Amino acid sequence: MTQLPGLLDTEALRKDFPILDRQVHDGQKLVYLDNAATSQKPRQVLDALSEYYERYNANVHRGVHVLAEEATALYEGARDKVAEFINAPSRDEVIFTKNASESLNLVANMLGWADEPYRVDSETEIVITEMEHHSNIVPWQLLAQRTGAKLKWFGLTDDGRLDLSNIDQVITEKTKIVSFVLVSNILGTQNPVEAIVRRAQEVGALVCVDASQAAPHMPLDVQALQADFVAFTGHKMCGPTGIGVLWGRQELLEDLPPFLGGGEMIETVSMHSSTYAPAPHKFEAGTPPIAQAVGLGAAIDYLNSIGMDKIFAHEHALTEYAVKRLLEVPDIRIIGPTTAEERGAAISFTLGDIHPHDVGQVLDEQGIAVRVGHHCARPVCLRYGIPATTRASFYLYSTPAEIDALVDGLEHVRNFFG
Amino acid sequence: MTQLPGLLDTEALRKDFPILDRQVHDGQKLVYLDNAATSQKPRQVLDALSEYYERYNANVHRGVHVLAEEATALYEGARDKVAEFINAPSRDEVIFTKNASESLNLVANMLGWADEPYRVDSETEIVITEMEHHSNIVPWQLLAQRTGAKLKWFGLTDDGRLDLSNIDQVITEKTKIVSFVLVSNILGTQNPVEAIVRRAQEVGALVCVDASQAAPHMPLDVQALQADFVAFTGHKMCGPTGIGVLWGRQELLEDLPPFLGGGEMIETVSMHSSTYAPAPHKFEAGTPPIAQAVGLGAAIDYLNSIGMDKIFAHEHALTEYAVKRLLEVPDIRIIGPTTAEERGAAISFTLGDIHPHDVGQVLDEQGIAVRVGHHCARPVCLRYGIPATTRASFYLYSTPAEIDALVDGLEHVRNFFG
Amino acid sequence: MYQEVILDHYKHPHGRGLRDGDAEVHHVNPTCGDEITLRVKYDGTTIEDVSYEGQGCSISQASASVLNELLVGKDLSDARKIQETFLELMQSKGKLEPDDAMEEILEDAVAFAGVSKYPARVKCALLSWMAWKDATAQVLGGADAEKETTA
Amino acid sequence: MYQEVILDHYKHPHGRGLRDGDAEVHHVNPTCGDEITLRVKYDGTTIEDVSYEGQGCSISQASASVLNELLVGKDLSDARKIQETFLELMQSKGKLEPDDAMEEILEDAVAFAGVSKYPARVKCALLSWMAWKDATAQVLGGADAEKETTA
Ligand SMILES: Cc1ncc(COP(=O)(O)O)c(C=O)c1O
Ligand SMILES: Cc1ncc(COP(=O)(O)O)c(C=O)c1O
Repeated sequence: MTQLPGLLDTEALRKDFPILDRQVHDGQKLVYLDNAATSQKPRQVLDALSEYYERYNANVHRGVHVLAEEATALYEGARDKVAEFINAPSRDEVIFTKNASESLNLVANMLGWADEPYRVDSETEIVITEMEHHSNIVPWQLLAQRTGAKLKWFGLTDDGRLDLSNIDQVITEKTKIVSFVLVSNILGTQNPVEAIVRRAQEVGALVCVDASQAAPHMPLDVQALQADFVAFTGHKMCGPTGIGVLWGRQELLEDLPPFLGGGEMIETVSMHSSTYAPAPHKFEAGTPPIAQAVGLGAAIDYLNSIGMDKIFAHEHALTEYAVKRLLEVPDIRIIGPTTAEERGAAISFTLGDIHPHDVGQVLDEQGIAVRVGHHCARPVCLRYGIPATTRASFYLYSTPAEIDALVDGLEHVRNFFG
Repeated sequence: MTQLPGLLDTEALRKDFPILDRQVHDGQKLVYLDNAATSQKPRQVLDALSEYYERYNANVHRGVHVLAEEATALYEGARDKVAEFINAPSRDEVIFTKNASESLNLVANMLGWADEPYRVDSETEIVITEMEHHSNIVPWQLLAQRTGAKLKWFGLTDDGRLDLSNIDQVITEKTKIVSFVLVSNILGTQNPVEAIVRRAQEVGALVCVDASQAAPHMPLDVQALQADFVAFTGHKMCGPTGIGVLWGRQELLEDLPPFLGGGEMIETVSMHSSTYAPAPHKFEAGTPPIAQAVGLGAAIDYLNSIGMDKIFAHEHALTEYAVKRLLEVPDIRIIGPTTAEERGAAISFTLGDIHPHDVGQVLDEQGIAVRVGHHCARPVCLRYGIPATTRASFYLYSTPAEIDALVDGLEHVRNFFG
Repeated sequence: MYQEVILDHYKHPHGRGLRDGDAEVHHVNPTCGDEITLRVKYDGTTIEDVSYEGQGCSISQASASVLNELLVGKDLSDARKIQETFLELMQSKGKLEPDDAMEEILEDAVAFAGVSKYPARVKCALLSWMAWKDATAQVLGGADAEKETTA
Repeated sequence: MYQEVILDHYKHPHGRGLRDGDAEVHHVNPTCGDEITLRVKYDGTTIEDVSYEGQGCSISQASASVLNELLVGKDLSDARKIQETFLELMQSKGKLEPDDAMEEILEDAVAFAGVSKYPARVKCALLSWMAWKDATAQVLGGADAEKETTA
């Protein structure tokens, strides 16, 4: 078996993930390399979910009975865990949403309805990049359409990095918000936050970071990032589906208007007018994803018990190995950085002129789960003149043996269609 | 033991709900009468959740690997179950949201951004009622503020019913949307849909029904309702937290603009513009609450296995018994209808001048979980000149013995503060 | 949580009713609707009277009664000390076992220790104290002048 | 799902390339980016040629090749029958076992039966057929005139 420095003890870890034992297609061992789409969940998270429903389930806040108090303590306890995980200055800066997409839409909508100095309107500009996930493109397109603001973006270099050469023309005095991805889900690229934040601060623009592919894989420190908003999603970091996070700076959350209206987010309601609770509740309308927050808290405990720096080192070693092995496959073209530096553990590629659908399907027949398509980042495919890619992506339980299986699988694909 | 006609076999049913065996405060048996806030979950639902995560978990749509296809089939299968449960003409009319509040905000936002003839603007009027949950008030207040539309509402009669005497003045040619609750979560009142729909249709207004307190408790037929939108929430009907439903008529969903933008809801994206997928996907941005939809599907299977008409009969019998028994308690005042006719199984009351917080707390010490406060319907408290109420609410596993325990508990409260 | 002392104050409140004062405030606990109108009257830095009227649960009513009993006649600096100690106790989430020193400062108010275990009720217990702090700031200004909210 | 027949058509496509035609359509499968440009040429109601060019997976490519092989030279009514039968097969979710009658109609196209089990791939297999139907409607109008979408 391949030994790489910095790997986790995956043999032990994999026992925590029941699904990894699954066999598919009559006896093929599952090789799950679709972690950028969603991660698998450890027993510890599933147990936390079951325990919540079997012992504590109640609606949160304002209840005076035991279950309501326990459920509230668990839900708010999950908020504490998230705050600590991202080094938030205050727990009140952590807003629970349903997924990263809602988090990003929340930012866009707050700015659309905000008063000055935050208000996005026809005199102002919004900046994104060409490597964004659709969830960080469409909300801004909608905002631009609805307010008349101008949408601008950074292009990409041939080797899959942001082209910041024209940063002073892209981010200008008119820019109100710069929203970009920390680690790309299609290219794997890790972006240089500092340069962008510095320029944004120069012109007084807010910065929103889409950390959906970062939070699961590396230490995340919102204070070090110096961003104003950071969004991520629970299901990619060992947590349940149905839960996302938006972190925002307290002053902003105080100043900005609410988005969804309803129970929980109010201070006092009359038929004529309402006032709103302080953040984070102001942005959490209706019964929140209680069990899912508890599950995310358990996921964070799990990740912490391993250590985010160790997880990062593990994936970095795997990525280095994977890039090397993949480049041995004839006709392969990696879309994105071809080294493991400043990149995450999602690797997209094309294989000659074999269509990614066919690559994915034949890999699947061997039990290897990868994702094929435009990965909700179609502008990247357009940029590189390809219809789609095949993407393999790793997580803390991934192994060099699975990368070997992928490479063997690709050989089989080539022979099959050769 | 009290025997009432029409009761379910709760002894058998309660075995499905692990939490109902819980003891609180050192040995008090839990008497859970807070079902209008959230319901408990049967084993069958928890098993479906675990099974999903342990065997099928993957991101849905567009995957060509086994897990992705199975997860997609399960998620879309849940949509089929919901469609059948509410007798929707088409499965494509069922949108998954995170809760009823999001569903209602979705309707309000669609209409705010819509083209004619749906557009809500400063020339138009929105109609709600004084008994709405905050989640069906605040979204409309926000819409009215942001568009300049006028918000109007139906008042309440002294016995807790809608006052429709001025219906022709409230709903006028200017009305674009009438949104109201089918069964009130605070008063218990079941509202006369037909009269309102008839008038709305006369003036060409759309109708949105908040069925959050109806879907869990009685057969729901969106075609019979003749509404245009129907919203409800999973956690009140034996399903998980983190999932809600919006049903909408197909032509409307085709014509109306999207709300949240992101992955899943698009057809094709370029940096310059995007087109949207057909409904329901157009309204489901980002990774949906996959496991929660599967859980809601299991909840629906569970409810169907009992029968919604039987559940309704059970709760009706309990409500009749509860109203009778509660009215025996000195100084009690039921806020809402004092008979079981045209009402659901949530009963609000005040007890002399003992504050509901104290009522709830002393009941809790006896293991009896009720909700106290304004129940996210503060205008109702204002209307009846009370600061808050105590609310007991029943579900399919509630028993006459639990109602007896409540009545005994209230006696104890009276003595305690007497 | 319902200590005898609390029930006593609830059933037989001290100094209830609105009397003459130097400042009046109205505080509301929006989550449960508890309300209090409170007036303070100072003679220099001596608290001459704290009068109040309101509606709410036994905890918020009893707490206002205890406040009246403890603070009237005290000098502001002593009163502040009591208020801060009470705040500390209420925010202790049931983890603070009042010692003799604390009992000496808080007198009847130590009976609220049990309430601190119930997050939903802590605000009820603090309502009148926050109102007093606010009203005092209006009369005497100073470090207390920042607006306090009980929300 | 990758039957020999399918791979054969993929590697050695029939009638690929764009030739003269009476109408041209361009269809895209937005979920995977498969594209086809297709032209039809009619002699009365006889299909004289179906020419095409596109990019996509083996399934969509092979399906276009099979379409060309099956439809060229046929009368429109026969072609419609084939198209409808193919559609039925593809929408069967793997539950339809092609019988002799179906095999006679579909010839090589029965090889796609296995594809119908894979919802993500059904649209690939139908892409060229929907394009053909659309192009035919443009030339001949009639019942096919409603715009078909392959989305
Ligand atoms: C009548 C009514 N409408 C709407 C809601 C909101 O549901 P949710 O909190 O799940 O969004 C509730 C429940 O709290 C309700 O009772
Ligand atoms: C970079 C990035 N941003 C945003 C998202 C959206 O996350 P979600 O689908 O959970 O809303 C994803 C995942 O799909 C992603 O990879």
